[in-house]
Amino acid sequence: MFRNREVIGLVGSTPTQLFINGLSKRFGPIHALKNVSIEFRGGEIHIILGENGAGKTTLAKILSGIYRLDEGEITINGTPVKIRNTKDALRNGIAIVSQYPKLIEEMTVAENLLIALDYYGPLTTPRSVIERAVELADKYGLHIDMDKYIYSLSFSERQRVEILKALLLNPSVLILDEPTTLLTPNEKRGLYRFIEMLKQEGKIVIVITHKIDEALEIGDRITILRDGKVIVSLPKEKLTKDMIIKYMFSDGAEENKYNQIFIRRDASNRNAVLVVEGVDVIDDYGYIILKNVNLKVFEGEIVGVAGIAGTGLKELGESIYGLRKIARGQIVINGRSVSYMKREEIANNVGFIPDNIVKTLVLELEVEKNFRLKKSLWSITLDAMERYINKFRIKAESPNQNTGTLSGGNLQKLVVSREVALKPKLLIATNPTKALDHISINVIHGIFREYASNGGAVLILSEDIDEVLRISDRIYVISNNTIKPVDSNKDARKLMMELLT
Amino acid sequence: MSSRRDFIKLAAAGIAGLAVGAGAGYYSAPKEIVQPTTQVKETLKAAWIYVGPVGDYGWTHAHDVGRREAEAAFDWLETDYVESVKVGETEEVISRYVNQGYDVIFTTSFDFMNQTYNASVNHPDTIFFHCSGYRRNKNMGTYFADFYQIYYLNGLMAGALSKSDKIGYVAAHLIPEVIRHINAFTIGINEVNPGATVYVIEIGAWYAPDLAREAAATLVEQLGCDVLAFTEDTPSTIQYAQSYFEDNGVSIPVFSHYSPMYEYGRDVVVSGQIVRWGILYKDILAKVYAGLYTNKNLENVDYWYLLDSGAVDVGAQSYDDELWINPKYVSIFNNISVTDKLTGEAVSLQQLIERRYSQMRDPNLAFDPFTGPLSGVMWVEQGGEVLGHKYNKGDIVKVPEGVRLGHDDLWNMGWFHENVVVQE
Amino acid sequence: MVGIAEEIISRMVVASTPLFLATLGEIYTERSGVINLGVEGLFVLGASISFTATIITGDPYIALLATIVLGSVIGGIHGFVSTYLKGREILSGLAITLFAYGLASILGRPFVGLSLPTRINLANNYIYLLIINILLAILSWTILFKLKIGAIIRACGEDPSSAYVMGVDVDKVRLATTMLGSGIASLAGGIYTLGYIQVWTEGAGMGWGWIAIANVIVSLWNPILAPIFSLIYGGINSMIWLLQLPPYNISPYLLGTTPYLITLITLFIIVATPIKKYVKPPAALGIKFEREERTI
Amino acid sequence: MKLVVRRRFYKHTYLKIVLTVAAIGLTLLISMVILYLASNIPPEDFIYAVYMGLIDPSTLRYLIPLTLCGLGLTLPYKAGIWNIGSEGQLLSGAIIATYIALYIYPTDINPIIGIPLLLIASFMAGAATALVAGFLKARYNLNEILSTLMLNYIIIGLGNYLVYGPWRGATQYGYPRTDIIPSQLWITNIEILGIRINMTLIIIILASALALNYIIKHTRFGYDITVYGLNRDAAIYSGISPEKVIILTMLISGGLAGLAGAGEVLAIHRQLIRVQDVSAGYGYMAILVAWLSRMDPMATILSGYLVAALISTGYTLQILAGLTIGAVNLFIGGLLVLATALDFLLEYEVEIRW
Repeated sequence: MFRNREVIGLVGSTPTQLFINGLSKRFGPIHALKNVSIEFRGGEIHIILGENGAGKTTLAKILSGIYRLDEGEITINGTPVKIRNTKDALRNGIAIVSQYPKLIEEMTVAENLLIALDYYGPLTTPRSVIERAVELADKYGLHIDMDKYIYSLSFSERQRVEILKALLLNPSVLILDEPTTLLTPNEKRGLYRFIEMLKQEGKIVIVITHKIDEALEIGDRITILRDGKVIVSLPKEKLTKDMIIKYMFSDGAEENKYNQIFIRRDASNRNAVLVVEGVDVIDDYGYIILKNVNLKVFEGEIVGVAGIAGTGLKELGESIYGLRKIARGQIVINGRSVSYMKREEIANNVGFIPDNIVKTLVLELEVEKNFRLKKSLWSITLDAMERYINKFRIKAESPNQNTGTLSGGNLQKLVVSREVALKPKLLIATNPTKALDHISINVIHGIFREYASNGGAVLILSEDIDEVLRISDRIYVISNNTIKPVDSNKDARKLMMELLT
Repeated sequence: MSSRRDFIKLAAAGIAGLAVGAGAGYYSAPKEIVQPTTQVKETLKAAWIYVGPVGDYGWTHAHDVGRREAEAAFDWLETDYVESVKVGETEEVISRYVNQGYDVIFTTSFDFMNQTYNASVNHPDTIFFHCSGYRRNKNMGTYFADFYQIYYLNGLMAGALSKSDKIGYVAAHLIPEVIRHINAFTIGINEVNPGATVYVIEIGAWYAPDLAREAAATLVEQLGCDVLAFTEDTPSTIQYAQSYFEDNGVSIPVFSHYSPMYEYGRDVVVSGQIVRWGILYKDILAKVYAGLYTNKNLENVDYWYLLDSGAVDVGAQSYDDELWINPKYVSIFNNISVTDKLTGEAVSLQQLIERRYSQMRDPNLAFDPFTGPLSGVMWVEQGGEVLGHKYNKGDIVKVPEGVRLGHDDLWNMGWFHENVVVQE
Repeated sequence: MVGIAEEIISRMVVASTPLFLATLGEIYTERSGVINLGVEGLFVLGASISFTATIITGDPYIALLATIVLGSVIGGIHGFVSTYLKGREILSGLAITLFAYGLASILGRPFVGLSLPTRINLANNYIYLLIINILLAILSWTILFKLKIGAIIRACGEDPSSAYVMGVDVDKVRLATTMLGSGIASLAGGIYTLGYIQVWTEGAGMGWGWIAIANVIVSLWNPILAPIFSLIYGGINSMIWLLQLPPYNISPYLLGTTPYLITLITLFIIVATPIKKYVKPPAALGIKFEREERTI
Repeated sequence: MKLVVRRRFYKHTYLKIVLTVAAIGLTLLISMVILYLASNIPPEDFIYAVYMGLIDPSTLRYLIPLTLCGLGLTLPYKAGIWNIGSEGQLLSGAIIATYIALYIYPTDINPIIGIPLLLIASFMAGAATALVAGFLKARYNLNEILSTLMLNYIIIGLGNYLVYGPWRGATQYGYPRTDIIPSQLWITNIEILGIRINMTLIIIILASALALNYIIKHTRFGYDITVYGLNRDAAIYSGISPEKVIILTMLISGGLAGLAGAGEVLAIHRQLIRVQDVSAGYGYMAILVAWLSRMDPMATILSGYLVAALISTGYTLQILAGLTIGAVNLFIGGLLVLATALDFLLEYEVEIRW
């Protein structure tokens, strides 16, 4: 893989320099970035490290022109540049590989590449891009069929397309947003090698991650963000893991995030609340994404299903909740087949936290109105509602507050609290703690446990292996287009990593 | 409404003092403009309520030409108009004008009849004139300028020009006025070409240039008609014939309607019908100004202007046409020999047309197309009546030899001549 | 008989051309994710401008050019409101239709009663017209599905936020296709006046735009299919008038509803039968592109 | 100078009012300037025409059908369902009211029962027409904009077939209009300032506005509609039935339009005439009414009044200033574009930095 390095060589005699100075960004009431200043140098892998919600992705999106900056200045090689949109960013040599590939599903790989490449005129055909793309793909080991439609690609293939796209742009600054979240260990190693190659070419490589080990493994310089502020920006050599943890999490509570002891229960002698038998799950395009899914959730237990985004996790949850037709098999909740239940009946008997909670909130309405979304909560008293709000530590001034003014984490907690308030027999939670701080995670996990010990059945569908490991009584892993049970012993993590290929 | 016949009788009896000429049993108001003798008011304000846009180049456009003519003629006259007035909003618009101090209000659509009547009751001091209706009040008269005689003359020309003996007619709606036109046209055609039939296509709209064009094309291309006439508010039929001529070299003679449309088809327009609402408006307004028409004496004032009034004429080139026929066709008509059925003598078609024209311009109406023997089929579902006899739909209607149809028979004509091919 | 068949085909082709063009324009617009109900008004406006401009300039082709320009400017208002200003495009489209009706009337009024000094002869050249229409359809298909420019347009209609990340200025593309679509719709109105009915009176062309919008769905947003329904529609519009005469005797008022009935029934067939599998509207059709969309 | 545009994550109610008033004001201002420059109409004449429109009693007459249709549209529009078939729904109400009054109804029955029965029948007729589109939308997801539009034309065709054909009145001298409805079934108008006002429908308007206001603000169904309109995913997720929302909102809006149709026939025309002439396009104008009120039933009465005044002003401008009908359309279209465009300020805050 390294043998072609000399062909590309170093770009320019002096490495590129990128300064950002006093960057601020506000979303409504939320201050995502506060006066952020960082210096990036060519030939260096610069890690932006921080917890979820620290402002990393916002920073990446501003640099790549997706978001507008409110205040601040960006300088490339000493010249101030204006990045008003993505085109400006690309013109200034800044390319981004998004966390979730931003590709047009209904188009082929070649068409997607073509759109992104400024130097092809409007009348070129996808053919013209292929030769060049294939050449580059060979060079970096990013093999992909150029005529395939994006929707038919697996996640890692899509990421390959994203990277290939970025490479074809020949950027001087490449931003990778959480590039390894969804990769297998093998794919991850390939990616690291590739990043190293870019560095050798003198490019600025900015990697955004929340994984400390990863930062220490590949980074040359690490900037730590917390609450939208730069805490520290130092060469890797000057930082230790302990220091990083201290900088990332102000109160050091991170350690006990994964240290809580949890006794796994055996609930198989109790009633099965959810029975999934031989189900084929279909995706948005009518293709079978999960085959022959068999799954049971008993009263009083928490079942976790771990999987990579795009492999059917979200679809499985939606199928059980009756939002999605299934191709084969049957789903039974409390002895009733979902396909014969009315939507209203499912909604009021099953708690459901989807992947994108904004889909279950009406931001234009008050918190109170959002709490009453499901019919069986329509006449809940304000007192009861406030009890839930307090229990979940939702920062809302009053139930009459406009929902749109809440922060992301509070919205997530609002949805979870609502679904718990429903007191359903079955609670399905997809990535329930995404974008939450560790205190909130602990609160929510605690509530799930309390809920299960009171006889409720909980199904957690999560892209976060650690979350699944930590909270589940029993574990399944999505692997090879189906789900497989994993023994919940201490080797579960390793086993899961292997299965997640 | 049974009193409607009485209206006519009263009209015939009561207006003698006003009428200069009365023809053939129905009343026509005088066509000479009465010069005012006594001045009642310094100025007279008259308003027109139009059903369509002035730009329709049909009905409303023609009325507006008349309005402008009247305004130009009298320096004591002030006029105004509102176009595209919705039927249900007519009364409110009329009220506006009444409140503005307008003296005379013309409503120029049959659809406005009831609204105008109501307004005449609510505003007894204002004078109303309604076009094409039959309800009157002491301050509301009615007026109309009818084309049936012109259509008859056009029919004479069409019958002679048709080789296929099929003549096409594009109709907006099959209402009595249009039925009258079609029948008169057919009578004219059959006078010179007894076997010829008229195919009628109803397009269901007054303004629909595309539908009119397609109907004309259907008549020519699918039904084999080789002469066209129409009653609808666009020049589409003429334009179709002209482009057909330019494209295929085949001339489809066509007759213009309402406005002068010769420009749209210089090669194919034979003649047509011209209206001069101005004559009517000037007459009415002059009489109002002179104090002859007041808000007390209009109950029996019903203008039904025919060829003898000068309000309608044969022509297609300008509003000043008098028996205007495209010169290209005059030479053809001069070479066609026909028999005058009244006298039995052989004359050229051109002579016959001129003869009939002058006969109908004669105030005593020496000739009228709707004179028996005529036979046809009752077409309307309900209320069909001819010469006092009631008919059901599909019944054969016979008009005995020598009998002339009266005002009412013409007014609510609901039967088609036997040589008309029309939807049943 | 050959003559009659030829005449009928010629009428079908001529009558279908304005509809086809308006549909084609709207396909471009909707492929980029914008619904433009202003097409109805722009068609009527085009009918009026082409008429007045032909009389003023004496040259129908200059007139058509003016028609396209003015049409895209007026349509651009809708484009701007529904892209940059994120307005409700249904309302702004209806508003543009009303506005264009008014403008058509004002512009055409002074010229009423005049006849066109020259016209575009389509009926005699219907073979070429048909070929041009088919070539246009193929060309548009090529542009939309085979070239980069089309990929950009479709990207805005399928997934604007991804397109934006790829450096596509989504609002600009959408505005451009709306203007293009409006210009073509206006041109369609111009062809309607100059090539089809060849006269103009107030109200000429009303109703055609609605059919064009329906035709976009019937054509499954694919330019290749656009001429088919247009031809059927043109054929129906030309042929039905015979049916009111004996022996059929169908009321013309009922016949007058056939274009709308046919459209409704065709739409129904498309959504209620297995055909619906092929109905893939642009995924982001009618959905505003928000740069800073809130996901969490 | 620099414009900073930011999305609003919450909206103030007062902004809606301010922006609606601004849209109207701006349209009038622009119109005034254009008219002065293009047609040399003095601004004071224009202002007078607008003032006349606002105070002319005829405004009340247009208000009735406009507000009734507009009220109906508040529900589907709130749910994001674009019913633009009020015109056709109004006409079917008119057709059925005429049919029953002329052909079914025994003439000797008391109007106190008769008129309500006619109103109920026309409500049902309008509702049934809307339901066709509603059903196609709910069951097959057929675009309601197109289906309601097509239905408008189809209803006009059917109605005209009847009026020109089988229903052409025996006493109408062959003219295409039905016979006059028996006078005991007329809705008598009360005369106010020389304009006849249909009190029956005014009362129905007030009652429906109150009822709709209650439904939207205080019932679960109203909440369902709101949620469905704001976030369809949330509605489906929470078990709100889209079918129910579509069908019921369409039904109510069609029904109210049908009532307006009965009003036009029983109080104004008293017979069925050429069908497209029964309504003066009130069904289309009602789209503007519903939208200007921001789908608030109580505000609909006000916006209905404003649009009625606009029609009135249109006539005044024609009468006083010699404006053409085209210019009137231009204003109304312009108002709607501006109102839509100004919504931008509702969704975004714009900060000007110097």
